[in-house]
Amino acid sequence: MEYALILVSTILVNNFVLVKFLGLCPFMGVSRKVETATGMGLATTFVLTLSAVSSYVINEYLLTPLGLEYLRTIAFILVIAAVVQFTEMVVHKTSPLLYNVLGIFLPLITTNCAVLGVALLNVQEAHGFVESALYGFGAAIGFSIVLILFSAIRERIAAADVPVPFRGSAIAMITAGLMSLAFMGFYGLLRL
Amino acid sequence: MARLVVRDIVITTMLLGLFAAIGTGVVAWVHSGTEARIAENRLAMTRMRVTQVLEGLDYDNDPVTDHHRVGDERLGGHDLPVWLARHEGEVVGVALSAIAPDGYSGDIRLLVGIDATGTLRGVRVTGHRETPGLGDDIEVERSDWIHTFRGRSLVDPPIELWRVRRDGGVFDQFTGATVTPRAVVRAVRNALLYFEEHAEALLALPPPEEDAVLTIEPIMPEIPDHLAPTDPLPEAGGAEESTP
Amino acid sequence: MITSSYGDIIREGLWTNNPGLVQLLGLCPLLAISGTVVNALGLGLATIATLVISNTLVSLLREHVRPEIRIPVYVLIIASAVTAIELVMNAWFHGLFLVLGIFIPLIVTNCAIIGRAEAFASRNSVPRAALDGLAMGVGFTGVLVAIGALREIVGQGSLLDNAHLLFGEWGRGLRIEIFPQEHGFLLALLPPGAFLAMGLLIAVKNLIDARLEARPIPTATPEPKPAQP
Amino acid sequence: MQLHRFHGGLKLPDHKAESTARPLLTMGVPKFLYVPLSQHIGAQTECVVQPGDRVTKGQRIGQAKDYICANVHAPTSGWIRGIVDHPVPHPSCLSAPCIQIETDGHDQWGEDRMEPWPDWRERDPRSLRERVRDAGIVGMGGAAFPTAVKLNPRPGKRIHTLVVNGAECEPYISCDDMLMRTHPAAILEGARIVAHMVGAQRVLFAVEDNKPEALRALTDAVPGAERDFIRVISIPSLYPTGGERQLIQVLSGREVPSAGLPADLGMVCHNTGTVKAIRDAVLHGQPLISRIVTVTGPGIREPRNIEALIGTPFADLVEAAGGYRPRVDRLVMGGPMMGFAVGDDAVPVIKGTNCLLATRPEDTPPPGPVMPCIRCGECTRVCPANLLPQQLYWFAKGKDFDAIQDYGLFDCIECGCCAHVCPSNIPLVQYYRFAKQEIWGREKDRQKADLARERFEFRQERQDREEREKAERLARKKAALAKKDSEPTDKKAAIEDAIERARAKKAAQATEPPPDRERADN
Amino acid sequence: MRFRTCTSPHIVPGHSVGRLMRQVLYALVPGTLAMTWFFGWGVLVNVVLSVLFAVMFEALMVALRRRPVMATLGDSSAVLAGWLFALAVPPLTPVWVLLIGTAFAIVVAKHLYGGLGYNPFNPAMVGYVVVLVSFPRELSLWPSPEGIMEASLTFWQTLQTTLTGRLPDGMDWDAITRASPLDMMRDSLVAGQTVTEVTRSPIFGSFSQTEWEWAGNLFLLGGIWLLYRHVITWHIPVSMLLSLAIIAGVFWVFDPDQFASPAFHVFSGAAIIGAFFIATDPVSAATTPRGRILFGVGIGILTYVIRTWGGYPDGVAFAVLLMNMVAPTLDHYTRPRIFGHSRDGHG
Amino acid sequence: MLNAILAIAGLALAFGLILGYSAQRFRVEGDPIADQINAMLPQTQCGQCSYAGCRPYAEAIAAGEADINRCPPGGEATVLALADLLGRDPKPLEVEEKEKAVAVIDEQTCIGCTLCIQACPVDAIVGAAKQMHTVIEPECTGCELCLEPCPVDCIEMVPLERGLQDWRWTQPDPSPIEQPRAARRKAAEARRESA
Ligand SMILES: Cc1cc2nc3c(=O)[nH]c(=O)nc-3n(C[C@H](O)[C@H](O)[C@H](O)COP(=O)(O)O)c2cc1C
Ligand SMILES: Cc1cc2nc3c(=O)[nH]c(=O)nc-3n(C[C@H](O)[C@H](O)[C@H](O)COP(=O)(O)O)c2cc1C
Ligand SMILES: Cc1cc2nc3c(=O)[nH]c(=O)nc-3n(C[C@H](O)[C@H](O)[C@H](O)COP(=O)(O)O)c2cc1C
Ligand SMILES: Cc1cc2nc3c(=O)[nH]c(=O)nc-3n(C[C@H](O)[C@H](O)[C@H](O)CO)c2cc1C
Ligand code: SF4
Ligand code: SF4
Ligand code: SF4
Ligand code: SF4
Ligand code: FES
Repeated sequence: MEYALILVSTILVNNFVLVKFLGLCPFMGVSRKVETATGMGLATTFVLTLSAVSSYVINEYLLTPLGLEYLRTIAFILVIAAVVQFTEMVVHKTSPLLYNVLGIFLPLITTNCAVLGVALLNVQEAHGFVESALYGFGAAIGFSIVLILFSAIRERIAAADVPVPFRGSAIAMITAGLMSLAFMGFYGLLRL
Repeated sequence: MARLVVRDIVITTMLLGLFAAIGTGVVAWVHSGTEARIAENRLAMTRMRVTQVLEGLDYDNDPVTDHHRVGDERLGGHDLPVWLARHEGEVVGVALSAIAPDGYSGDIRLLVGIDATGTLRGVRVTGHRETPGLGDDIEVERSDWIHTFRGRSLVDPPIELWRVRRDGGVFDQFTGATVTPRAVVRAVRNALLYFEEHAEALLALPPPEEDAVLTIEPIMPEIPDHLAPTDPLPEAGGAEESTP
Repeated sequence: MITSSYGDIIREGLWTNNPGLVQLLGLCPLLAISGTVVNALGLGLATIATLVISNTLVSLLREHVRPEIRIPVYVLIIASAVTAIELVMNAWFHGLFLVLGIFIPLIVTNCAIIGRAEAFASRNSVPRAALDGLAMGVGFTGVLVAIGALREIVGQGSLLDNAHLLFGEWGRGLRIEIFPQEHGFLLALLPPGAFLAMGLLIAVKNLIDARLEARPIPTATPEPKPAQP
Repeated sequence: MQLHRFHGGLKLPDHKAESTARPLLTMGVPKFLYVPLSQHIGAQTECVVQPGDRVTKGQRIGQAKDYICANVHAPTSGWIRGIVDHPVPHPSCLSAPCIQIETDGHDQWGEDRMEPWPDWRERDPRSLRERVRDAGIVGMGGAAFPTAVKLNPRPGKRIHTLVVNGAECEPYISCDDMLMRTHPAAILEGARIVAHMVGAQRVLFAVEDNKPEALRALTDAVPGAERDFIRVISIPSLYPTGGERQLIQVLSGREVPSAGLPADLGMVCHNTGTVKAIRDAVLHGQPLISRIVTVTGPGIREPRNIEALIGTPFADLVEAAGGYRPRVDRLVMGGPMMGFAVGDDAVPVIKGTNCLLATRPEDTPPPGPVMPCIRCGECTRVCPANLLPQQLYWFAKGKDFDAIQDYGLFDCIECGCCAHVCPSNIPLVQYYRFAKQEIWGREKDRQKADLARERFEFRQERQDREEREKAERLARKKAALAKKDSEPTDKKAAIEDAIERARAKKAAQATEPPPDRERADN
Repeated sequence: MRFRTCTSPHIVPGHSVGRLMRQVLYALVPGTLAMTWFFGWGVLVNVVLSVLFAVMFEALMVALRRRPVMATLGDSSAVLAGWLFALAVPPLTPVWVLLIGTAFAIVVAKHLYGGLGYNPFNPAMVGYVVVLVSFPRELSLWPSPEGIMEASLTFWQTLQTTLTGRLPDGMDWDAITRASPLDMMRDSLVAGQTVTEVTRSPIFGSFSQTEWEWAGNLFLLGGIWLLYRHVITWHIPVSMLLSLAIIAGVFWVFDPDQFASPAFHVFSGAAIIGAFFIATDPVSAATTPRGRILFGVGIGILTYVIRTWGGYPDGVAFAVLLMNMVAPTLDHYTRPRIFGHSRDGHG
Repeated sequence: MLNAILAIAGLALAFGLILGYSAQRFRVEGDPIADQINAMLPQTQCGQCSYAGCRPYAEAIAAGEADINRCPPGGEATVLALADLLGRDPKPLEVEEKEKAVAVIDEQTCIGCTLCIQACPVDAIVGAAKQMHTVIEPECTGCELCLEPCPVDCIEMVPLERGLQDWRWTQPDPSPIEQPRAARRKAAEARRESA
């Protein structure tokens, strides 16, 4: 039950993108096409879960025992960068098909705040191993869902008669704002 | 498969290691220079809050280092921190953490300052999820409502008037929002009742051992929790302690 | 890459290729920390410092980094700088540190920073890189503060609220009240308000650009960069 | 027989009584005929007569030079006056090459008239198909697709059912109705011939239930012994039930695969007019030189059906139908749903002309202003192809041609149902036509670009090679002619190089000094 | 003789967007009158002012974009958006709240996207949600139905209240307002009461007996008329109400003390008007038949979830916006099987 | 402090090892993006994009140095396709789209200098020195590169003829309420003229 709550909370109530403001750059940048958005979502889900778990391990078995909490940021980002780069190289070599689908997004993920954010929030909320993994996974699913929905809306807006100054990123921002407004409906859900 | 050039691998590895060592070195050096101040800052924030709810009380200890954990139905939770203010070793006031479970959208966390006579010295909301713009008038930053508790006790007003006006009590509700104030009033009343019941035990709590330093990891506000949270006070259970 | 003049670098950072409005990078802090001017300014300053430091260092080291560890090294440099800044803020601007919260460590992943390291600093000389960092940082902070001001005024009717967090006790006097807080338009402070304010700002920039372009004097506009590094 | 239904469709007021009230009229021979060389889907025919030639009725004047193409014959006897650019019935209002025939009024057949084959049952399908091809028969149901092609067996596909399409679902049109009422036996004979040709064991003759006379005439004409072989079926009137794919679904409940043909289901579908034309060609050796045209609409004084020669100007037909009413401003070839407005009534009747519809402004008031699509979904409800017309429109407007194909643009049969129900009055079908042609055009451009790239790369390679060769040659030359000191200028060198290359290619050319610049400057 | 050329089809069916919208307006009349009857003049004042503002903003935006103003206003969609917005907010809402709400509805949600037909979100609901989250105090003051109200306002008093945001002297908000049934249900359940206890309150009645339910019934009537006139299709209203009833039924059977009955959910708050008038907004809803069913089901479920566990008493507006967000994706994945294509979508 | 340095440096060493190894183990060559872009360009090889042909322009786009809206022969369609491929915002073309045309050599004037042959990037001109030249129409891409070198200006660009077979439906006008007033007036005038 508690695990289910973590998922519901990260996907809907505290959606990373629309409520917590994490991972916005890829959210705006890779949402012009549903297909690309789906690829980005998949890639992020993979990396996010993996890095949530690895940073948990690093934190629990390296930093905390040594009393080096203040080095968390450095250690985590190092983990993330390495995971991302490694994944990219492996995918690139082993499956050109998968690389075509996911590969081009991988470098963007290092700089996705959500990834580091999840690692840091896991520590802050004192999540255990499973919780950390679920938190990362839920965050990534929440990210992917809104990314895909957003890209479908943007595809539609692309043919709309938007006033000139608002064409492009401005109307995309407004749309994200209205999506975030809709997500206000989940405010107060799960009285945690 | 490409032929592996071991030299390249070693160089890569060493380079990365070198950068890491230098970077960490610099950070560690900065850390050593700021460590003490940061620790002090943490205490100061907590101290400020406790001081606020014990306003006007004359004490000579540092309540931040003088804390215990208590739990009770009436306080709405277990393992809640309580800070003690002492004058010449005698407890003259306590800052109790309390939780109102029946807010409009979940728990409302309070810090209730009560002096030894059972009179309220101050109340602050330290965490809630009430509707912005409606229920959040209980925050001291948004309205003065919370100050109406100052100086009150279980006899002022009498216990049956410890309700909001709509329910026949003396405390104001907000137009359009009764639930939130109702919950807060009830929680404060319960905290007073708890204090009355446990006054002896609370007032007799021993001072901390010499080296018991309280280091509370400040909770990093996750995000501007809709309205940027300005309250750094640790939530019950969320605090980390190194006290034995 | 063609080396651009110092003037160009400044113009790019502040306007034509502004990280916030044009490149759409660093959006998370831009939207999360723009509830008030003071928060915005605080984070902006930290970001400027990080950008200048990281750009300078990356430019210094650009010859010695191999491609396979390029990103980890940049990230390390940035992370070290950010952690140092974080510690300093924690020590001397504790109140602000608490308000900015997780977004200080998250400067590390501010796409604008690594983006500049990749796109500019790793290909340019140290003074250029440093200037670029400064210009980008100031451009970023400008947008941050603009959104902050907009949201603060509309949302709570004040400007420079909580200035003491940044400027010390004397800062309390800086607060300007435009109308009482309870008349504020709450939406501006809520997450949707951040997005809407940003959208509005981009539209205003587009409008200004269109006006500038419509003017008869033809100004050579530099090549816009792709939105993602 | 169990009937099925297709998705969507529209119930439209049929307006057929106006034109069926008067009997069929056979028009006389007009003074001039304009026979377009391209009356069908596919390549243009090649003109095989010269201006001044005399032609006899049924003489081949246009020769098919491609597989998907149809011969053109002289509708009557007379003289060729020219191969002229004349307005043709086409939505573009453009002119196209037409054979202008001045008729002599004798309507005289020539010796080359095809031999009648009353014994068609003895002939093999192959020669019958040849006959259909020679006769220049194209589909008369609207698409004007060369019928011989459709009759060709496809490897691995056995035809078991011939569907004769007498639905005539569009409002106003009644030429098939008239044909069925007046020539039921001929049509049935045609159906037998076609069934023989394709080897079908069954003929389904589908007629909409709003044509009771035609139904009765046909039913009566089917001999009792043949009732199992030829079945006349009354189908509910619902536009566009006459569409080939829709009709097959109504009759069999099966859908013709998107990229496939009815033959994939063992069926073939022909229009009543086509079937009759085949019969005329086989039994009488008469090529397709005339057809029945419905001249109707609120803008016509005496709406009726007229049998007219191919090439007769529309104006003459209207004349024969009592002329225009005042204020007529729109003349449509085809029905109101799928037809197109022509710009001029000088255009001639072609093989695919089934109807002329004239309207006045008050009959077709300009629709309200075009509004943006409000996604009401009405179009989806009526689309017989089960498409999402609003999405197609959206993509056509945004020129997202990948998406529009993904959403099935090429399954659209351009029936116009969607545009008819659209509350926003969007000319939806026009968007689809535009998108289809744009996609074809782009495909063409892309092929051209690929060709250009090949040629460009080839040329670069060649230049590199020549560069190398030249360098070598130059080195050799220099060594040999070291004494020569005058350095040629760049330009001269370039020209010399060119010449050199030209020489390399055509060894026969002699070395010449560069062309005289002076003369060029004048 | 020469002729005008134009494209097929060549018969004119005689319908228009304006007519469509006006039919929806007619269908709203009975329900609106009923609400006026039960809740006082405030309802009518709201409608008139909001429509006025909405039309004004529409004209302003169109003029700013140098487009034909009259032709655009002729489609009546701004009137409809204003009207629906007015029905969503409580009577006696101050005029500036109406102004801000309609501004967001028309300017931000509609015209920044290009006006009629392009908005991905339901304008009226965007306007309502904006004012709901920004001015929760004003938006939670529902006057008690006339029957149990302690004092009632005349037309002029109503107008004055709306324009100034203050009640006439001697009146008190606490006296004339009262939580709506949904509010009441929510508050009381939070306070630990059971459903049966709550429903004993005077504003609760059994099926079709209270004022709230009467208003709902008349909107239902209008909705059925729209169905009959083919202005809307059955997919969205039916699937929304059915899914709301089913999910409510499941929880209700599970624990009737903690969860209100399906009838309560269907007939209170904005469920009926939402199902027939708001969720059916063609522009922002899904457009494929299957997509529409899923769209309705989504709204039904989300409405229940937000009502039961969320921070706002009525979830319809949020549910509609949330599903608006999903609609393009739904459309993408629920394309009907094209004629002649096999099941997996390709021929 | 030593702890800190050792811990992080150790981490970094580990990752460095992994990355250094995998960089070699998993090396891939080639830049498929440039190829994809090149496939979308019209291959007119006209250089109007300011690059020396389509391929260099494709490479410049792939490297992020050039914008996607600089190929006039490709027109709007190419810009849209590129925007799609690269996930960028489509932009209006820098120069106006030209009508498709082919070069025609005035055979009377031609002096047979062969200069145009050398200029033609796709070998669409045939002829020999001192003889008149002709353009192979289906192969001409309309790049206009042959115009300039001709010493007697005998080459002319002739718009491609549009017969019945090439006739295409145009995109319908947008709704009048979607057009600014000025555009509406212009459209109305055009209609009046054509009537
Ligand atoms: C959107 C919305 C949010 C609300 N938030 C709160 C809240 O946070 N606290 C509260 O006490 N009442 C809140 N209410 C009001 C309650 O639903 C309820 O109506 C009110 O508390 C009853 O008080 P009253 O009797 O003074 O009207 C809210 C109402 C709405 C419509
Ligand atoms: C481009 C094209 C190619 C066709 N090829 C064939 C074919 O190879 N064999 C065949 O039997 N019919 C072929 N047809 C004919 C169609 O099956 C169909 O009978 C004809 O298009 C008329 O159908 P309609 O009036 O319903 O549109 C072709 C039609 C078109 C337009
Ligand atoms: C929308 C639509 C409606 C049609 N209606 C008829 C019709 O009523 N009668 C008819 O014979 N053909 C109709 N056709 C043409 C048929 O699809 C098909 O092409 C024809 O029956 C094939 O016979 P043909 O090749 O002999 O013309 C229609 C086509 C379409 C696309
Ligand atoms: C059946 C129907 C329902 C509608 N519902 C709404 C609605 O809920 N909100 C709204 O703003 N407009 C509504 N409209 C009007 C119109 O579609 C709306 O203003 C567009 O969203 C504006 O582009 C409705 C129209 C129809 C035909
Ligand atoms: S009928 Fe017209 S307005 Fe309705 S969805 Fe189809 S195209 Fe759009
Ligand atoms: S014209 Fe095409 S899209 Fe429209 S209803 Fe007919 S088949 Fe469907
Ligand atoms: S402008 Fe276009 S066609 Fe011409 S060379 Fe450049 S890419 Fe090729
Ligand atoms: S003939 Fe001229 S215009 Fe045509 S491709 Fe060759 S050089 Fe270009
Ligand atoms: S700042 Fe770019 S993803 Fe957060």
